[in-house]
Amino acid sequence: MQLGVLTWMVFFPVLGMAAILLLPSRAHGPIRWTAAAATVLPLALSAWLLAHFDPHAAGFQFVQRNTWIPAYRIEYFVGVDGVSITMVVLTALLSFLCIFASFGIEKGVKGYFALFLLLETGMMGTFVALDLFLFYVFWELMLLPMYFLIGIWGGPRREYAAIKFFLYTLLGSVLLLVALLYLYFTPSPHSFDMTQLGALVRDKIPLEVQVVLWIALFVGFAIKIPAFPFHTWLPDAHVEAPTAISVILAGVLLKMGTYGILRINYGILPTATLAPLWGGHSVAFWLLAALGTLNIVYGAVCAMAQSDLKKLVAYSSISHMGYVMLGMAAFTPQGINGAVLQMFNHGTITAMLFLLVGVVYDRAHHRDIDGFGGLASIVPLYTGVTGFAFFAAMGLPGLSAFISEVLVLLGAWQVYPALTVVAASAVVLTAGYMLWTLQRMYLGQPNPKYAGLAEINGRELFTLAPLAAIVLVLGIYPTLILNLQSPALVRLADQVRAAAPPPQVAAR
Amino acid sequence: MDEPTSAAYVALIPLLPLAGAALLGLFGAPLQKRLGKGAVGWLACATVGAAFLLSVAAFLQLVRMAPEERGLGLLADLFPWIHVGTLRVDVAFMVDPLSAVMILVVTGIGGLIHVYATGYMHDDPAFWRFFAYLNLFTFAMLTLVLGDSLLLLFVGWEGVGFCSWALISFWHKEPANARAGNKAFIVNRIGDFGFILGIFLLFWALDAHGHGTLLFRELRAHAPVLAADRLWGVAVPTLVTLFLFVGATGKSAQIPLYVWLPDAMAGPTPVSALIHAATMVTAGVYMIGRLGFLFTMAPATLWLVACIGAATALLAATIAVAQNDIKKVLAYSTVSQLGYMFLAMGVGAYGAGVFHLVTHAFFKACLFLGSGSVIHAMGGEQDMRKMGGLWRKLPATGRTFLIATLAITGCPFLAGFFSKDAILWEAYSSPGGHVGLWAVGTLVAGLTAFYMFRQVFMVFFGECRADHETQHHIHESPAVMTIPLWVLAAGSILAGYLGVPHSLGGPLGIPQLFERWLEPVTGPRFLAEAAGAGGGDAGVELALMAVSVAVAAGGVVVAWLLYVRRRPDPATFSAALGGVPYRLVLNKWYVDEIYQAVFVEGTLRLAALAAWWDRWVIDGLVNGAAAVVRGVSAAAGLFDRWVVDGAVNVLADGTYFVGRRVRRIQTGAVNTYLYVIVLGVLGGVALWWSRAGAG
Amino acid sequence: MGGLDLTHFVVLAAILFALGLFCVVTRRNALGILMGIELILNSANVNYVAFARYAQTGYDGQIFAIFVIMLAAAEAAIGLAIVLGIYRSFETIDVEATDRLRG
Amino acid sequence: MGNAESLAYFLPELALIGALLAVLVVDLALTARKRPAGEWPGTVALLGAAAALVWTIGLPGLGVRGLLGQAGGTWLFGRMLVLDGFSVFFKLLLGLALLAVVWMSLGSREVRGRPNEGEYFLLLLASGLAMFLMAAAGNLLMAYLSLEFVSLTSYVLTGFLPHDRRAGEAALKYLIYGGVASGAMIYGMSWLFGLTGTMDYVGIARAVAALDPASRGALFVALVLVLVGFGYKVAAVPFHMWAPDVYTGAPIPVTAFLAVGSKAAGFAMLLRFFHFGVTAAGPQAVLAAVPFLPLVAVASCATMTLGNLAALSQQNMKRLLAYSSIAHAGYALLAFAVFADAGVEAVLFYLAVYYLMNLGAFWVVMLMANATGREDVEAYRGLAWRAGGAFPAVALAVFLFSLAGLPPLAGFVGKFYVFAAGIQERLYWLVVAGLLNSVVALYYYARVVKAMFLDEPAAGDPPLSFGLGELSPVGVLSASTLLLGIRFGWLLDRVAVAGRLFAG
Amino acid sequence: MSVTTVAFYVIAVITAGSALGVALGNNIVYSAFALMGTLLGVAATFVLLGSDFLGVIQLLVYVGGILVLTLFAVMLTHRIADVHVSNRAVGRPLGAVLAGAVFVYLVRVALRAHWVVRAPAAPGPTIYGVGDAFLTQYLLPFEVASVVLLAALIGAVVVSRKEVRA
Repeated sequence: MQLGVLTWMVFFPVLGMAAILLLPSRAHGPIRWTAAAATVLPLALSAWLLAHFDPHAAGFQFVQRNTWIPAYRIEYFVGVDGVSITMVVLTALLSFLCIFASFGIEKGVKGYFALFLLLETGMMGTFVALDLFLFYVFWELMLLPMYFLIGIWGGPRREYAAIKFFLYTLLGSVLLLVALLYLYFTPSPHSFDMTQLGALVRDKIPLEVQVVLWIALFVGFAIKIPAFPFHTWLPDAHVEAPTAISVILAGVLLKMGTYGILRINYGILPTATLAPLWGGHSVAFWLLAALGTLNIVYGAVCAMAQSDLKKLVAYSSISHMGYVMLGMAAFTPQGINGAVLQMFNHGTITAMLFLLVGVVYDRAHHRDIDGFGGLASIVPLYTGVTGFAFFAAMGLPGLSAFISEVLVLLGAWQVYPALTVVAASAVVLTAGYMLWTLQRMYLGQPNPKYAGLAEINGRELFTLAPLAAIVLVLGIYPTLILNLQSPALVRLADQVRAAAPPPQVAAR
Repeated sequence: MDEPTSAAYVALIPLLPLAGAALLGLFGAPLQKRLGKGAVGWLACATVGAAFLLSVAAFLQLVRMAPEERGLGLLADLFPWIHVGTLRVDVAFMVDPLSAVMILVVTGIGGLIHVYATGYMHDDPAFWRFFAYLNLFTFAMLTLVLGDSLLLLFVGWEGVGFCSWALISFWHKEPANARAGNKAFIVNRIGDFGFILGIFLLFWALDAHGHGTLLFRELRAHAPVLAADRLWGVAVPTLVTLFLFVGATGKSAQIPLYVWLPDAMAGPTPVSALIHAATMVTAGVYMIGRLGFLFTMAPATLWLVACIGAATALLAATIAVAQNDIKKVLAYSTVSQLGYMFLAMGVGAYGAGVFHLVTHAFFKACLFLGSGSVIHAMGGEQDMRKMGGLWRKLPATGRTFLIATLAITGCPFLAGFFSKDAILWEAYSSPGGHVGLWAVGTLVAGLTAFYMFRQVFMVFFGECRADHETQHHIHESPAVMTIPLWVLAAGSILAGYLGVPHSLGGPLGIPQLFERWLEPVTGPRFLAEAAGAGGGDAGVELALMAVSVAVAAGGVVVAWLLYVRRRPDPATFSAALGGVPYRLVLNKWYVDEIYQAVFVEGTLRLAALAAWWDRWVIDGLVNGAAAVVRGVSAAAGLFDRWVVDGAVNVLADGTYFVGRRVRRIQTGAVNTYLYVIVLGVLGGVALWWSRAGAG
Repeated sequence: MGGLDLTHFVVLAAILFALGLFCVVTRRNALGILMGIELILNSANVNYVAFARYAQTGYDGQIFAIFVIMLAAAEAAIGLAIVLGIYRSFETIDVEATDRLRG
Repeated sequence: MGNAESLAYFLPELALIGALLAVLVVDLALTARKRPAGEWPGTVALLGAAAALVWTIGLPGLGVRGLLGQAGGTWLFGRMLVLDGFSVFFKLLLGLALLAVVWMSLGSREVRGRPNEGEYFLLLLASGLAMFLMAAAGNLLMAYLSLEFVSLTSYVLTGFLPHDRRAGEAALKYLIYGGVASGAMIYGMSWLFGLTGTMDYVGIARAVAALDPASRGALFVALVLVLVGFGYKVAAVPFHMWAPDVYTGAPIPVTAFLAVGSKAAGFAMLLRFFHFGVTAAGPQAVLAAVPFLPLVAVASCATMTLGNLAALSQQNMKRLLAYSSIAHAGYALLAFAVFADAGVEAVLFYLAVYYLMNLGAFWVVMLMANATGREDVEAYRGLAWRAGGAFPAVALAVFLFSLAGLPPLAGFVGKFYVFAAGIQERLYWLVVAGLLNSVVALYYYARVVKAMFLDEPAAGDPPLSFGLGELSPVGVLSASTLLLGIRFGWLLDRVAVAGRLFAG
Repeated sequence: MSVTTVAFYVIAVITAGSALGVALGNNIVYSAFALMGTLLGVAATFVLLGSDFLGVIQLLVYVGGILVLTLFAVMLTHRIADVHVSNRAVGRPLGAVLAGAVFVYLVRVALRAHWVVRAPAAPGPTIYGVGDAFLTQYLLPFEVASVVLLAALIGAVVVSRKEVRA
């Protein structure tokens, strides 16, 4: 069988994992560098992918398709399109950087990097899988390494956090599985083919059932996003997870929820997406737009009250993921492009934020916002980078999040103006908690307790600089990514809109 | 549609300061260490200076162009920025008459302030950082005025906000400075919130007609189609302009979002001069001028703009009367003057508003830099009650300060006189105007004269009230600081002659250059009307002018009586009516306190509540009916455990609990086991019966 | 068989079955329970033989019954051995006492 | 096929009988000389089990034909046993289980060195033989005989540890429970016989299809009582009560054998009785008349739920796994309740997967019991971080996560097909119940994993050391669990063949 | 009412009555003897049903073997001097209700059902037929039974043998 580029990207980390397992457990250096090497290839291939990706081609590219279980028509079917390409790149990038962010790990080094590489395979696989069964396998595959990575290498309450994460996400997957099976059995012959299933099941499932399936899938994905009210695992998981894992969790894992909705809910059940749900509004309105708006505002308000820096960032993630939900609910080119761009941007920015939290935590061993003060005078370079990341998270123009947030809000306005007004108010709230945090931690009189705090070091800068560069470049020249994703996304949005149930109830 | 003239060099105007900012931001520290502060200062000033020269070049190119071409302006289209769906925005800079004026002000006055700052900030170790920010600000401000689309304008709009934050909290060790910076940014964000909603609405309203765009030149062409549109029962142009105006109130410190500006004086004085007087705060005025065609379609908004402008002017002027901090007075004065500008915009006199913007930039920058010079001389003292008698000790500062004060007071034939009277006249005579607006404006002119001269008298005349040590050190600032003062003072005198009103200049053959220059942008409507009506009303105009000059003079006299002659004693006024009006004014009408209590505290309370809610209720609910299970467990005598553990883990524990109950079936006694068999069989039979209806 | 029809035997078997059941659920003595089991087995045997007799199916009913008896014997042997073992360690064969394994 | 010809297809069972006798002889010979039995009985038993397996699979290279290649199906011994893909599949599974358990016993501290060691292996082989018969029984008499045979040997094996009060108690409870359950079963069988006039499954099927509607009630009672017996064997709620106690009291290899072999044999019998027996001639008619499937569905739900809930707070690993195996019976019952080919295949697949992971888990538990003498979860604290403990910890984690049904482990695929079968036949509520159960189940599996990985070992824990012979089977099982989670097509193919029961 | 009918009722009363004794007896020894009555009754029923060989087996194996074994066990597990050898029972009302429900239901269903009934043949000796069946059709079970008995034998030995340290 011919191994495609995507297969290499997905499974090369596993090879690295195997190599690590063969190394003696005390050989920390070789283990770390092997892990780094194992993530380099996917990164390099993702660059190659970017260069060779044709945004205007309809359908999937770099497809590899082999039969796996012929009896059940299960296939090893992978490919990328405009929806997933950025996510693949993001995964490769963050995995690579996080390996370096993990060099400080001293406990169970071998296990840590082995699991980390397994996690990368799971993430990468989820984004490229085009067979529902394969998708589900990868989806669940991420769960175990994550559980251990949080549970073993996490903070004081790591067990609680790990188990909470585990159970929540597993609960989500359960619903996912039921819906997937239902979809699988509907057409004859049965099919797991994500690219065909939409057409195959469209006329075979009554609309009400489609809506139920849609909601089941949605709940499964919403837990991952995490959408209100399924979000409470996130702050705990983040607070306890080691830095690199927080980065992966927020940077990549959360995206899987929204990616799943785009790929599966929209792709396979477009009719249900705009079917009326309640009060004359559609499913997408209630579950994506309204809930997304709630996420934005609620996450921001909750963030404001946090005293733990990491928790604050975690809540800000909840808030920022709300933009994605709102944007993708609008089905305007701007909205859906903004949503997917926001996925990417949030991935980079939040990764920076968590890395920065990790930097200070490594030195001070706590993250209490009020326990610092005046860091700007002690560690100006670190403060500068933090300020950059904070303002990026605030959506300062010129930085990438601005583009995506504006696109989301602009896209949403046409369809849901009132919600957009509410959502846009978060620009104030976000500025509020971010600046307040900056003020309390970094500005003011330096806290003598931390007068000797070490400045950010080269390795840490190495993990941050590429992200900062991306944030800046995409703020100025977002076309780089918009061009890649836009045709596929617009097609998807049009497809959903075209499939909307014809009668009385419009999308609004 | 005709295309604007392509002129790539225009892009250098903002990009040069950006390059300076980038260089200084990334390499400023080593640069300063290796080559000294001089190199840093030179680099910073050079970029702005070069930008100024390019601005002049662009201006001259515009001058040479035919008026209709001029309206389209010069365009440097760099690269596509956001092209999604019908939204197509490029990174493109455009110079038209309005932005030409603005860039001249920004780079010209900004350049002078840069020069001044090399002296003012000379002892600061973070010298490089200051200039990096200053250059970045210049870039952002230039982007704001040069951007060819509303979205790019917004980039500059937020960008200047960021720089403002960075510069206000520049001396970040002082918590108050950091708080002031945050206040500025957050209050601005409230405005921005409205602003971007305005952008969205405008875009989609046009898109509905097939003209979705945010480019100014296309907006101008297509805006008329919106005339009949309505959203939420409001005419779309009105709603759009209202949203945009919210943004303007934030950026330009109008009611109700003016509160950040006085606090922003926490920044270094050049910053106050550049950002919080001459340039950034006028962005709102610029924006309204830029979108004048749209505001014209929304008379309701214009009326609101005028009223807010007048009210702000009055409110700020009353507060300024009682302030003792030298910069606070100027800050409130700025707010007040900005109110004037909005008053002008509100009555449709875009030209007059922008004209006042320009003249105000000169004299207010001069005043701020002068106050900086004073503070510099006094060793950082800002309280005017500890000054006095500095006229002789600081000759250059004193003289330039007086000139600028006269200009702002509206002393005839100085810059402020022309611009302020243009506004007052428009407020009175414009179709959108009202005699009430004029009256308020005139009253404010009097108040302005009073508090400005109060300041002059308190700072420069009378006995020096500083302690001996300070007095000993008082000295005039170096030339690098005084030269910009003199230049600005000259501007405060001369700038007015760009826009001599028809009633005065017409007979003398002096043309109203300014409004004619802006005509391609703001449209000829008011000029034509004013000119048409002006023929008969020239007398009225002159009469009104005389009234306002008289009122201003009255203000000066009162200030002289109170603060030089000291009879009557100002304290008698302070104590009047039980001191209530004085305390109200002194404490800025308690607006800050009210905002703090209502909005800031409210938000924080809400945040705490939400966090509590999230922790205990959502988590609890999601984890499964907290209360119910807690109740059950209480019955089981496990209350302590539940209370201690909280409801966090309720589902797990609840399941666990049920699990333990289930385990009890496994009694260990075999009879029970056998019972279960029998019950199981009977249960099965019963089930069958119930299903088969015993058949 | 005169007026004696199949149901007579079926009812007799049911009586034995019910009593056996009663015995096993109420007895606390392990031997008592084993006796109850014997009742149940016997009731089944009565059924087999009766059904086979009335249905004329040859010897299979009887053969089944023989196997039941055989297995009952084997079970009794093992069961009684276990009971004796329990008695040795617990000093009683009351099944309520043998409840170390529970929950 | 007559008695004589059938012998050629009875070689695996004959091998077991031969080995059983050989163990007896060897043991007697050794004990007669007052010498400890040593490895001999176990080795002979191992060889016997291997031989049975070989004769089931066949060794083409050596000219041993085996049963695998047999196409279609046929009756053996005058309609007593059925030879078809289904029975061969189960013989294979049971043979492997027997082999593994004998191997396991060879390394068990509880078994080795006991004075009755020889008898132990004999009984183990006898039990294996009985299970082989269960898998093939095609007649009520054979069904009862083999089931009771399994029970009798199991009682003794459970009570094998003398002077262990737990063992005696477990054996007594097992005996009483088994006696009542099988009594109820034969009572039900007698009615079935009375209603159909035959003991042959095929004859029963025909007669049932032509049943007088008035007799439906009686048929229902008969089926329910038969289900008591089968349910007892597979430990389905409400006939599961014996299982936790017996699993806890028995030596670990026996527990494993009961959990894996006995359960599989019970399912073999259950499936054959219902699919091939009662409903073979027109299932729809029977199901419409006698709706026992809802009962099975309810029992399945109850079995999963109760097993998982009760397992949540268990501290003893054996007991935890006992409840877990009850829950797993519930999943398999779910597939049975589907009552279609897909369901049968899912059951077979699930049992094969279950064999791997459950046996593996018990194996690790035994190794730990050998090494530490403890069976409680506390003993596993920080296992992964103790010297020599990493491998067993990882292997146990693999087994437990597979039991929990997480991909890419075999348990996931097993559950997947079970639930898929459920969805296909529109048993949505049951599938949802099953899925929710797997979440609950994860909690207690994760608890053990947590203890092994996330907790720190106690300070005084001595290092562990296991031999290669002990670890290699665990390694093989865990590797197979993982591999089967990724490449399971071949097993699906086999299951698809085996799932088509011989209908002669 | 024919002789067989009368005989049946007599036998049935003895059988059921003894069974009641087994179920209700307060002394385990009495229960054991009552069980003998039931077993004998069942043997008689077999004979009545024309299965004379089976009746003999019942007598030999059950009464002669199992019952004696049971009595031995009773004796071994209780001090013989005890007059009241306990056969405690609890939860009788519930047990009675359940058993009664089962009985009522069984009878109700059984009476409604159509059992397979063909014209009865004259009863005759069955030893030959049974033996023949064992060696032809039921050869396998017969042989398996021998293994079962072997295993049971050994099992019983294993369980009851006292621990002997080898």
